[in-house]
Amino acid sequence: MPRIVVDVMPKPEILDPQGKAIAGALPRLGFTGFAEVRQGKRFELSVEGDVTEEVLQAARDAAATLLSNPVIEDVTRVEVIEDAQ
Amino acid sequence: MPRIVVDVMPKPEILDPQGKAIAGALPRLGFTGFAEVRQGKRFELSVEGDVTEEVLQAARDAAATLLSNPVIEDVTRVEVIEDAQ
Amino acid sequence: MTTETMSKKFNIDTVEHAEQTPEQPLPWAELGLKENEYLRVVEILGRRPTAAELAMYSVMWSEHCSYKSSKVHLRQFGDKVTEAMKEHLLVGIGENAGVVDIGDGWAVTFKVESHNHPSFVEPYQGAATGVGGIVRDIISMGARPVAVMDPLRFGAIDHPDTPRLVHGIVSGIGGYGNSLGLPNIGGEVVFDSVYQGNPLVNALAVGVLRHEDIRLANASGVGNRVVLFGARTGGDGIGGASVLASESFDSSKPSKRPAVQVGDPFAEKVLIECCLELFKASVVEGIQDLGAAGISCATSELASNGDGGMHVELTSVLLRDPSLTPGEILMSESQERMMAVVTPENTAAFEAIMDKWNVEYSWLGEVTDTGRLIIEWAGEKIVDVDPRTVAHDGPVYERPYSRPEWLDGVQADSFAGDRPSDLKAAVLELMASPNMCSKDWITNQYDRYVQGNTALAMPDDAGVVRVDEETGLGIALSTDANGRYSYLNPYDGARLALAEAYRNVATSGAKPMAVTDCLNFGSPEDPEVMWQFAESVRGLADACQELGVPVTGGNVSLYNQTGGVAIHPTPVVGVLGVFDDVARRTPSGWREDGQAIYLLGT
Amino acid sequence: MIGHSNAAVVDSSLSGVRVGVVTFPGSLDDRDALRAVRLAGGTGVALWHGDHDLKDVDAVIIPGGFSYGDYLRAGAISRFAPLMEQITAAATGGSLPVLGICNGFQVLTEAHLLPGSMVKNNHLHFLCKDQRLKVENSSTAWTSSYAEGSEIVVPLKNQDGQFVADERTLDELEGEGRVVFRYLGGNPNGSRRDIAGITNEHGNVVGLMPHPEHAVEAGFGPDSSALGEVEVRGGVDGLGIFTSVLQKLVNK
Ligand SMILES: Nc1ncnc2c1ncn2[C@@H]1O[C@H](COP(=O)(O)OP(=O)(O)O)[C@@H](O)[C@H]1O
Repeated sequence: MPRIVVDVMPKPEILDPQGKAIAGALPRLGFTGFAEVRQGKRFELSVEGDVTEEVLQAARDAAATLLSNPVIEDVTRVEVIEDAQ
Repeated sequence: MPRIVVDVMPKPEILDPQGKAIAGALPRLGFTGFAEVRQGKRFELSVEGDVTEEVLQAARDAAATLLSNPVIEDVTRVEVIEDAQ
Repeated sequence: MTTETMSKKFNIDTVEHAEQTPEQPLPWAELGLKENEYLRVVEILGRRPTAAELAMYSVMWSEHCSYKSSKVHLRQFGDKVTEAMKEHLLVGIGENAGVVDIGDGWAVTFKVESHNHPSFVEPYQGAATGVGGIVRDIISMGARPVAVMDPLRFGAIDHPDTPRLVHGIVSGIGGYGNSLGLPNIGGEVVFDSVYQGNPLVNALAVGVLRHEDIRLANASGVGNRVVLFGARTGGDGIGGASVLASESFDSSKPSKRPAVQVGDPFAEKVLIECCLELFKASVVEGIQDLGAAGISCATSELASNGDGGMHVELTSVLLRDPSLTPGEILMSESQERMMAVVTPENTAAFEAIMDKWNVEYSWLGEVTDTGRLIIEWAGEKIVDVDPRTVAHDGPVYERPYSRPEWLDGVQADSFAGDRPSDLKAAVLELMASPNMCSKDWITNQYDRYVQGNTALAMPDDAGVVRVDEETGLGIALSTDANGRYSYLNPYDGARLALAEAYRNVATSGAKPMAVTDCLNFGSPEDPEVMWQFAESVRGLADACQELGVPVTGGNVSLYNQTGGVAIHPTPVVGVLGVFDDVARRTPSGWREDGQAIYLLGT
Repeated sequence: MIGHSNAAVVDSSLSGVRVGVVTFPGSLDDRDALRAVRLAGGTGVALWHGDHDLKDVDAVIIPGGFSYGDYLRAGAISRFAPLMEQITAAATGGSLPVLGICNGFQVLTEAHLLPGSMVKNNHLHFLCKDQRLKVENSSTAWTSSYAEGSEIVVPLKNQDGQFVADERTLDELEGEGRVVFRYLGGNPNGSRRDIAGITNEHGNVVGLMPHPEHAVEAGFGPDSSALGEVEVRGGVDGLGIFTSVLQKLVNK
């Protein structure tokens, strides 16, 4: 089944408490060299049938209204991905 | 600053309550045509300096140990991304 | 029929096929059955079991579901109960949870259960689903859950694996309980290296109901319909059953089944509300939660507690993973599911309530008068058993036990240090030990306010919850155990655990009424552990009799050991008390200057 | 001592005021909010998220909980509930008083009835504690029973309680006096400018993270009060929220 990926990331100016906690933990675990970490969300929507322009538009709309909150997040990608199999 | 993206998704056979809640909401909001939704995480690690093979390996290791829980999640991608700016 | 169902049907091991292929080797050992147990199944059926039957017997006859090693001892809880002790018991041992009459037409049901091993493997989800499971037990009695408690044991506080377990388990309990809207009113936290590879995660839930709302797990009334509702069935918790992946046993196709279950507290919260509406509308005749052993347990228990039989079409089960085989569907431990028996007249009312709460359901079959549990797969008979043989006639073992030889040495080894010269420093050191110091960092992660009825919780010794807003009628609960005492003397250790919980309830101002327990021990196949178990049960049963409080239910968790080393025997005892008015509760500790201090007792 | 004074507060003329409490799948403190309305002297009316009927209520409370599990973002799915359309329409113009508590506050921000949003607590844990607050604005529909600048103690319990907004919005909120509650005694979750609750420009819509409905009944509230010494769990500082709206509506 084809899938549409939606990536949502916290806005750069909004503090990201989870990313910050990870950034703090990395060097303690010996992973150095990372300046900053941001944690966002990745959604995979499986599409029944073909991914028409309409379906893609529906995914874009869902991304903008439901899957993200524009006050704190940006939708950084809405894209069809190939199925591995 | 170059960034490494780490995508983490719930294993396919594991229940994903978050995805389930979204899949239930989509049709109520008029977004039809989606069979299933899975919600995962997307991390962006900013790298100080160049992304050497070593740094990439550190990111892979961090992905496997800190950023994902191998019992219920798969790391589906660890990759350098180009900065938009 | 989908192609998936077709192909499964093609390979299906039917009763007919089993009769024709008596010599077919079956993976009973891989499924955890002993040879004598397997032969007993063959004897009961008069033929070899089908793959689906084998799945059912193997899970239902496991230690966890059948209590085969503990049963002979647990009988004492029933044998040592007097009529006077039973006076307030509406439902005693044997049902999903006991029910106690607390007056004014109100009743309380409560029970403690373990989720130790899953919590070691995946702390967050293991602990979360532990809370979920015990709460479903309470719902299935017809009650509204009103509070939870969590007696916990961890390894040494400075061991590198301890943070993973502590933080995962505490957030799992909080994450699930908080999302259900159940106040956490108490628990325990003990650090001891004996629990390093085997933390104890016990979860207690308590619910309240009106007497007339008591529901039991039985399927009666020929023609009544059987329905499965809640979450879909996935491959959860059947990792060990992957030998059933191909039920024709001729292929070694790898099966990818998650051994870990992920909880969905939102689904459970909806299930609570939806069940309460079902009870209020009186549209279910019998109800059973699905926990360990899933549909195997629910169908065989409902059928054997009823007065007839049951007929089920397994392809009607809604699946999350369409590749599941019939045996796997029967064994699946997917969370947040319930099974109910509904009269034909009530089906529409039932469906309306499901639709209101957006809960999925599927009608699986009906109650019959055949005395048999018949399960079909697309019309082919794959299970044909007497449900009692699955649910109640499992093996019972009189395991050998013997007093450990090391015990005398341990008991003789008294503390011989000098009395500390600086008493203040000694007290401070003691108070700072991980087992004595404040547990706020845990209790602050639990909601103790929700429902608005919590009269006492942390830092008090007993949790107190109001049941009736009009009169102030309420309950108190405390759980206690001391593994070190029990290690030194399991008989007295169990008695002390009861005495402590009883005192905590009594000093809060409540009248102690009933007991639940979670008996955490090592392997019953070790005679010394078995002795600890036998002594603990004897001690608890005797002490219950002396104090006049009955055990109403509980849970046994065996095989808590890493390598050859067992945990300390840890019988966690929960005592329920009753208040005619919770306004009279007494908190622990002093709140005002100038109060006199008395020391009571010996 | 404060704490046994519940009964005295109740004013029988308030019982005609109907305050609706919306239940979503996953709401937890809905029955508690109804109890608070009742203890304050009003009539609580249970509302169902899927209905289109506000049942003629005079005010609405969106209670705490984890609607739809809060798995996506707290309040994200609930805001699309059918009943939210009615509520939004009636609240936007400034007429219907609406209070969002905890998850309800999150729903109000998701529905854009209030600015800003909530993210995970900066310490990443669920936190349950008795929280001291300052009432910064006593002119809203829900705070008129308090004196401006007064202090109260009510329980705080959440996981996603960190209030965030951009600087411009924060300045605007401050400039217009729309910060209603501020945390005292240390910021419990990293909220910008210690903000615990805010209001819209009309003062009819208020959202706050702490739970006033759990500080309305002596014996079942916090162990402390900002107003003086209390008995065990005797704190009832939250009651004023509910009497405020009842009194305002009665005097209308
Ligand atoms: N795991 C837990 N879950 C909930 N409450 C707990 C837990 N552990 C301890 N508590 C509560 O914290 C308070 C203090 O616990 P503890 O220090 O063990 O007290 P005590 O030593 O008096 O039994 C008690 O109210 C107890 O119920």
